[in-house]
Amino acid sequence: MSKTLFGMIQALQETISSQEAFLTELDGAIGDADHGINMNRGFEAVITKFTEEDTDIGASLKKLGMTLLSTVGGASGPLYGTAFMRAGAEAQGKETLTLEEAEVMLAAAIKGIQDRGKAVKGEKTMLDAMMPAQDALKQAVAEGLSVVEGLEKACAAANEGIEFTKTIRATKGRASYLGDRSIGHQDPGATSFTLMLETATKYLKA
Amino acid sequence: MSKTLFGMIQALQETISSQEAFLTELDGAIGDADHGINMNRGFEAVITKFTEEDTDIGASLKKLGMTLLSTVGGASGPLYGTAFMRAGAEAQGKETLTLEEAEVMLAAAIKGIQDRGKAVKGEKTMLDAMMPAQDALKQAVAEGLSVVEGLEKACAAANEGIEFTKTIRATKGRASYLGDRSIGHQDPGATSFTLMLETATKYLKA
Amino acid sequence: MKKIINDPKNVVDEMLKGIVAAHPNHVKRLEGFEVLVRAQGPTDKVALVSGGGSGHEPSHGGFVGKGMLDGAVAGAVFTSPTPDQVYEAVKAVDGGKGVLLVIKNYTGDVMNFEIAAEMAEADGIKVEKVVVNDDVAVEDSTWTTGRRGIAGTLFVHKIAGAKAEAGGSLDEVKAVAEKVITNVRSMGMALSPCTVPAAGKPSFTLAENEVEIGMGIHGEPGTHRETLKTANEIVDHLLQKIFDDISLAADDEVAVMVNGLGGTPTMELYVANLRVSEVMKEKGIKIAKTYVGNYMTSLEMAGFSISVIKLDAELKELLLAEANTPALVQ
Amino acid sequence: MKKIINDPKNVVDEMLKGIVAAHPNHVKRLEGFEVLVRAQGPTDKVALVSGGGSGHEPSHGGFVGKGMLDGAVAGAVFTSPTPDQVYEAVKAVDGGKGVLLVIKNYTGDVMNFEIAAEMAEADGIKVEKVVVNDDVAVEDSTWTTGRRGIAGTLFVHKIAGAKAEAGGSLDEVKAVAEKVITNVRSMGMALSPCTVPAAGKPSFTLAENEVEIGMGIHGEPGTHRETLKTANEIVDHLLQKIFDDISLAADDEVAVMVNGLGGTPTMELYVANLRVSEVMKEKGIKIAKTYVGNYMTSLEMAGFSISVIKLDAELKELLLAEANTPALVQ
Ligand SMILES: Nc1ncnc2c1ncn2[C@@H]1O[C@H](COP(=O)(O)OP(=O)(O)O)[C@@H](O)[C@H]1O
Ligand SMILES: Nc1ncnc2c1ncn2[C@@H]1O[C@H](COP(=O)(O)OP(=O)(O)O)[C@@H](O)[C@H]1O
Ligand SMILES: [Mg+2]
Ligand SMILES: [Mg+2]
Ligand SMILES: [Mg+2]
Ligand SMILES: [Mg+2]
Repeated sequence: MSKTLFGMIQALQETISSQEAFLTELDGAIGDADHGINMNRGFEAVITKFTEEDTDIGASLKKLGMTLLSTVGGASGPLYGTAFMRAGAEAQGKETLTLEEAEVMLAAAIKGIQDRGKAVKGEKTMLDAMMPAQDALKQAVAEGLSVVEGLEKACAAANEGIEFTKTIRATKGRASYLGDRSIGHQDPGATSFTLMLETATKYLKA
Repeated sequence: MSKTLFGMIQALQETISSQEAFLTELDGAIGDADHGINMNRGFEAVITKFTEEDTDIGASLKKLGMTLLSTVGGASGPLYGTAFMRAGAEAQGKETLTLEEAEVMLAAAIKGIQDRGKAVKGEKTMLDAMMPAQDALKQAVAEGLSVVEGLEKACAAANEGIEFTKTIRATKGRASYLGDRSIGHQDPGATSFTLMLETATKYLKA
Repeated sequence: MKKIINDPKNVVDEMLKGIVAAHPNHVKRLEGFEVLVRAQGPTDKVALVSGGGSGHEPSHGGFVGKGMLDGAVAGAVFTSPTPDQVYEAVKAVDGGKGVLLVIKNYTGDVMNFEIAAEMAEADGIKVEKVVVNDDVAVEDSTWTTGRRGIAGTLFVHKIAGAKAEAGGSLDEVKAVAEKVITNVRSMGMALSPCTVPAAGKPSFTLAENEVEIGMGIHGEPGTHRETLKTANEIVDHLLQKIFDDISLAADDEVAVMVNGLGGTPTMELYVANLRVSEVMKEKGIKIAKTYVGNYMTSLEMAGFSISVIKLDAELKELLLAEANTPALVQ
Repeated sequence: MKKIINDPKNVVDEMLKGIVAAHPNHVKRLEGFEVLVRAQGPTDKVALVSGGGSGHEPSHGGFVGKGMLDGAVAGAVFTSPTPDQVYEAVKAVDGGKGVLLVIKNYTGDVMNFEIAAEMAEADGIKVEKVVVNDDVAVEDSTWTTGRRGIAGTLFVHKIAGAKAEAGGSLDEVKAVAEKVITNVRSMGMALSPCTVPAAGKPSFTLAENEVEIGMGIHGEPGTHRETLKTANEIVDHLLQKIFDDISLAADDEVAVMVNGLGGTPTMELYVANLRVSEVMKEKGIKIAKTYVGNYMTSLEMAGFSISVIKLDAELKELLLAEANTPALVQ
């Protein structure tokens, strides 16, 4: 099987679709029970906009981000939308990526999410998976690991990030209204990010 | 224990109170689940209006009927209200009753209910217990039975009337809207009448 | 039973006080009675009195005010009020031109209101009655009590109320009320039962996915149960029963009420209303006015009813006339 | 899940069509968008746009019309609308005097509306925003997202809408909206959860006799659970939290909203309102206006919220001004 950007986007869509109920359930515990529904609505729209012709990573991620922005809604729509658009801006014209480039893109995505959502690490949001993942990528680059090796480290870090979100109180997003009652539950956004990262990694590795 | 009209009214009130839930449940199956509540509200008001001084059966039953009329509401309020008032009219100034007089009173009560509610026998209403009871009283009078013996026959007939109501379709009252679905359920009004008749009989017998 | 109440015994009294507290410009309590009348006292027009068991709020107290009712009598929950209460309402609102009683067709309501009418007539008050029987769920037969009165009653309040406001005589107001009754049909369905506060438990139970078709507004069972269908299928069924009963042809004009039973989200009522409007359009029937909301409820029951009234010029004008009550301003 | 719907995917679209079908004189659909605007097109006054996730009906589409909103944007159920939808609404209603966005304080709503504002400003449209945060259930802290916006938002629509109708400039309309936000507080409680159609099951569960205090309007859990108390105890608790947060003294004047969450019988809302009025009376606080009903719902959730707004002469006059919308006529 030859790996393509379209193939990866299909894989992402399949993951979101198969995890829709799970993500929604997580959001039900500390939010409004729609995160999976939101993300799935977004990726159902995304998949209709891509074909094998889409090979420019930069242009494609921008299109993906714009589509999420105009179909997801809620908090995750503008956040993931901005994240993909910012990441895309770092990959204009590219058809393949080095691990270093991937790290720069994730950093840009995180910056975009912080510009919009004003959250920092430790507020029980998607950032708590994304930032550790970015740190892991940075270290992997320094250690000279391969793309897949580096992404696997990032996945591990993101999963630790999910575990970390269980131990803290939400102070941003809808879950923040729960106060201490949010403790013990993992963050839906951190989970959807990690699922996407794992899907991308598995797709590249297969 | 000396038997008094007040004692009998107390006994009736206790029966209605203890059977409130049962009568309401019967009404829930084919009506609007309030017959017990209605009757209990009525007898709670009745009991506050009587003392041992009330010995005139005619005047007392009129007062009882008026009280039911102004506190019960629904279908049973005007029907039982009219029934007790008409029965009272047949017992003006009396402090004791013969079986024959009791039969005349029940006949008057039935007439009152038919004047108001326009029902006949076999429409699955209180009349289906009252009319057989009256027939039994009439026969008991003819046979020269005692008051208690006669009332016991009437109770048996009323109970058969209840059984009969299970076999028929309601064509009057709220249960008539159910059509065939009312078959199999006993009529709440026939049941409350029979409970009152049994209470009166037991009170006199004790 | 989960309810925002204090004591089931006080629920009607407290509810009436709560209505007066919210709408002191519209209504006041008839001291000592379960009766709401217009805040400014009796008018010099024909007066309208309606009522019935409680639990149907905003019916009937919510429709006391300019262009609709003059008095509303509240019985215990789902239990028609007693004659003395109705009698007091009639006495309080009569301004000399007589009083029309708007009664929903239930044995209890009819009997209690009739006794009240007899009492008021004995006092020399002119009283007329109309009995609303809009529910097509149950077969009409001279051998039975006839049909129930449900949400279509609102059209009687609105149209006869406007006629009275316009100076109609008691006979004229009664005649237009009868015309409404001849031309209005309703039918409902429930997704869930309701619980009478004093009873403490639901008056029937439905399985997950089961619905009750053609039930009344007092928690009584309906004509049958079935599996939950789509909104469009449900609306089509209810409308078909209505069309089977009243002839409506292209270019006829109607008004529609999509009435929530108390526990139905407004969202669902509007989804249902879309289908009603589509069906009317297909048939070429014009809709002059649509009401969507909780008008004649059954406590917290989930479900809805559809009412359709066939309009002529007179009915339409009176329907569109001004109303200023707690629950309907137009 | 028992709902009167066709397909969860179409519920918002069908609901919007159902609103337009019911109220064609008030509202029309912005073709191709989940947006309702006034039927007669843009006005030459400052325009107001609000919106949010669906499931809060009659909010927000039900409040489009004279004296309130000019446009309402409907997101998916409980999900704030996307920026492009809000942007289209802004463009459609702007009559040259600018547009005020009334946003409820949720991360998603704020971000999506902000992006839309940026897009509209790039087109040269004057846009201002206010963020409503009336829910006192949750502590306000600069470290968090701050408080939620709930039913008190209606007072912003009503009062800022009246100011715009009276010819106020964008700055003036924004200023009075801010004044409302400074002076309005709300808090709610739920007896039962609700079910997002696409999710198919309730977003939380409560034991028989257990209630959720201080929950939001999207099926989110609240501050805590407790055993169901009496209506008076519940009202006292909610009001106390409000009084703890906004100073109200004897002779102050307020308006009150007792808002049903969708599944609450009107009867219970009025029982609750009685207690609200009693507590206000005890404190010598005057109630200028009371709203009781379903204004900002959470699908079929049972429960209610209380909103209190402290009035000055300006707020009172604007609150009592005319409104003519599908869900509020006064
Ligand atoms: N300010 C923020 N910064 C970063 N992520 C956030 C922020 N607010 C919310 N999130 C993320 O969004 C997720 C919720 O998304 P979603 O449920 O789709 O939107 P909503 O909360 O509007 O219903 C949370 O789990 C969290 O990860
Ligand atoms: N027309 C009638 N004639 C005689 N009895 C009737 C008639 N209609 C109803 N009933 C009796 O009234 C009973 C119901 O009373 P109740 O539940 O208190 O009133 P409602 O039906 O108004 O709720 C029925 O069980 C039946 O026995
Ligand atoms: Mg969410
Ligand atoms: Mg009954
Ligand atoms: Mg009853
Ligand atoms: Mg959401």
